[in-house]
Parts: sequence; C-alpha cells; structure tokens
Amino acid sequence: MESSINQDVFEITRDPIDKSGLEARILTGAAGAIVTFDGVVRNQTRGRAVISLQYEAYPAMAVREMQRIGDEIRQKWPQIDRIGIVHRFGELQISESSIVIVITSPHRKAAFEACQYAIDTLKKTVPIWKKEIFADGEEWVEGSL
Amino acid sequence: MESSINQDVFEITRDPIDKSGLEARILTGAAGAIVTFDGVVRNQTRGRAVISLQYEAYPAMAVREMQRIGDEIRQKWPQIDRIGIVHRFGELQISESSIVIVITSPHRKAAFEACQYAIDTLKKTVPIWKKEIFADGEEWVEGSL
Amino acid sequence: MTINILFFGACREAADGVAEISLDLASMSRGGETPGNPDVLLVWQSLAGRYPALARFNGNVLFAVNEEYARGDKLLVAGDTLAIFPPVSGG
Amino acid sequence: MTINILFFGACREAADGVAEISLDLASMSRGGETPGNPDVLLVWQSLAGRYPALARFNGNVLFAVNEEYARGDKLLVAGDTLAIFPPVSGG
Repeated sequence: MESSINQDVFEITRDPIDKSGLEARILTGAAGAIVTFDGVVRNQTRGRAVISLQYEAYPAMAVREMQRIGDEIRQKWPQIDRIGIVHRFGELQISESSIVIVITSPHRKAAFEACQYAIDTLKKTVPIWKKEIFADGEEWVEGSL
Repeated sequence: MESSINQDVFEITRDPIDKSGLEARILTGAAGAIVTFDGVVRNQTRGRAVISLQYEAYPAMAVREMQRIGDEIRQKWPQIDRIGIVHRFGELQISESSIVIVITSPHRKAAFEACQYAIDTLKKTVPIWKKEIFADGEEWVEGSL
Repeated sequence: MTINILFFGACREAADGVAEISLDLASMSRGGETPGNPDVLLVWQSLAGRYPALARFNGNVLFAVNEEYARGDKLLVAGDTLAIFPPVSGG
Repeated sequence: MTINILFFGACREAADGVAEISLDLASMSRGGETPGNPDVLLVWQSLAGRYPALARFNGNVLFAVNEEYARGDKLLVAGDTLAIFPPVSGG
C-alpha cells in the first residue's frame, strides 16, 4: 500500500515476512540506527527436536495490541523515528521468521531499548499462540499470566 | 566463499553491505533470535544538512579488532550462536549502511546484549574514521580516547 | 439478546474445536431470577459447563470484549464479541 | 634499519596527505648518541617535526604496531609497521 510508505507498520500475515521490505518501508533520512529483532523457529526445545511451529492468531485484536505497543514506545522514547512490527501465523518451518520488529531512530540506544521493549511486551499481550510440532506429538506452548 | 557458510563473519568492504545475505550466511537451526544493528547515514548532524559520509579504514587491523570483539562476545555470552560484523568504507549517501552487526542465539536476551556490546566497542576500538561532507565544507568526526 | 463467542488456541480445542458460536444471553439466567446483563465470568461459567474440558482453564484464561482485554466483571451487551483464550505465547 | 609508517584520517591529512612512508631508524638518533631501538614516541616526535600540522594531535593520537594497538614506550624493530591515527570514529 502506498499510504504505508514511511509510516509505522503493524501487521499479521500468513505469508513469509519480507524483512528487507519492512525495513525499507519505514526507513527515512532521519534514521541513523535500525535495530531489528527477528524471531525464528528453533530446531529444538528443551532438548526435543522440533519439526515446525503452528501459530494461531486473533488477527484484529493482535493488530490493535501491536498498535498499543507502538503508542507506548512513542511515549517512552519520543525520539524514535519509525516502528514496524509484523507477526506471521500458520505453520512455520525451522529458521522461518515468526516475528520481525524494526525500530529506526536517529541514535542507537533508544532503538535497542524500544526493540527489546516491543518483543518483551508482545510476548505478554498480543493474542497469538503457538503449538510445537514434534515427530511424535504436538504441544501448545504455555504462556503465563 | 563456501568456507564461510555458518561461520562468524568479520569483514570490511567498499561495496554496499548485503544485510540479508549476511543474516543468511550465519543463520543455523539452533538460532531462535536474530538481532541486527544497521548503522545508516543520517541526513543531518547537529542541525546541519549532511550530503554524504566518507569512511576511511585501516583494513587489516580493522578486521583484527572486529575479531577481537567477536572473541570478547563469546567469552561474555557463550550461548551466542553466530556473529557477523561488516563495515563499509568509501563514500556513503543518506540512508546507506555503514555498519551491520548480526547476532544469532537460541534466546533473544543474549543476542540484544551482545549486539549492543559489539557496536559500542567497535566505535571505540576498530580503526575506521568518518568525515562528514556538507554542502559548504567537510569535517572529520572527532572520536574520543 | 445475542453475543458472539470466539475461542482461540488450547481453549478452542477444549471447546470441542469450536472457533465461534453465538450465544443467547437469555439462556444465562441464574435460577429463576430475571437476569440483568450477564458479566464475562457468568458466560465463562456457562461455557465451562457446556464444554467440560474448558474447566481446566479456570483461573488461567484471558478474556477480551470487542478486541479489548476485559476482566470477569465486565458486563456484556447484545452484539458484543467475547473472546476466550489461554495466556498468549506468540513471538 | 627501516620501518614502515602509515597515517590515517585527519593524521594523514596533517602529514601533507602522505598515507605511507618508509623511515630509516638511523635518522632517529638523539643528538650524538648511538641510538638503541627507538620507541614509538620518539618516532612520533620526529614525524611531528617533519609534518608540523601533526603536532596538534599530541596527546590525542593512537598508535598501532603491526596492527596491534601500542603505547608510546613500545620499542620498534626493523620491518615494523607503525600506524598513526586519531581516535576512531567508525560505526
């Protein structure tokens, strides 16, 4: 969408996340630092081999909660330039990205802090759930209240 | 180079940095988090419009100092999976990347910490210098001892 | 007076795999009383009766009304969407 | 007994734009003494005499010998490469 050029991005998608594209969409000349968190599917958990992860989302509410994280970041770090958060759902294979968070800012410190805040908060508030698929079964990952 | 697949990367280059390629080179199935710092040329400094940045490097020593940072990271955060650091030199335009640092690890906390450590340390120890090119002059950026 | 219920994740599986149902709030009356608007908790208890496997989420379940997190004492009105799900585990 | 000198950044500009020179350490003797191996600081002082604009970096300059950071009292031997540069500003 042309209207999203150089605006914050909060999306969920069934398709592979276009990380470079996301970075390009939010990059402006004011940025001196781009900090990106990319969460990828690990090949094991607690020593047990993982085949894939199945993500389920409550799409409309997930996007609202991502926007809320964006609002909080702008309050805490007003110097941030742009925020991009894209979460994927569906079945993901090893090394595929489930979540990409990109923060741009004039200087790096705020970008690092805001990026960590975003992923820490997302894992507590954004309504998405994952199930680990093993060779011999599957298990919902337990979140905590 | 095939030998560099799935190994740490420490390079300087005159060419644009291939950020996605760097991430792909160091990504293994053990990684659950990829944290990337990308330093890009800002369009202004202290309110003065910047045309471009000119980076000069002491190439062989720069790579040695990057490797030293890698060694320090592995001592401080043994759980880190892979480290990639690429610094560009030559003349860079607004929004071009001068430095890309990628850290992969099973969990995100160490990756964030190591990535910040890498850029903080690189700015103090790696022999590279930049000059700001303005419309009406140019100025070396002063490092500090 | 009808509301819409959504189940997600392990709660959906516990609700016999039902992702979405409409619920007539008139069915929520307690005993012989004429009910006012039921709150989230009353609906939850009713659903846990209907889908016994849901009961294990008691005290470990989250609610959202119209896409906003809500507590058990939130009153529901006709047309509301109540989402019921376990603690989130995205990222 | 010759060493190689490299200048970078603002130091290179201050050294009349010279990026690299070879220096005969025999020229480093202090007064009439027969010199032993000179240290980095002695070479620096000699170069600051040769390129007067370098002098302003006194106390704000870094040295590396054979691609390793070195202090002023590091002794130089034939074949060494001494790099001279201002505090780094990469990233």
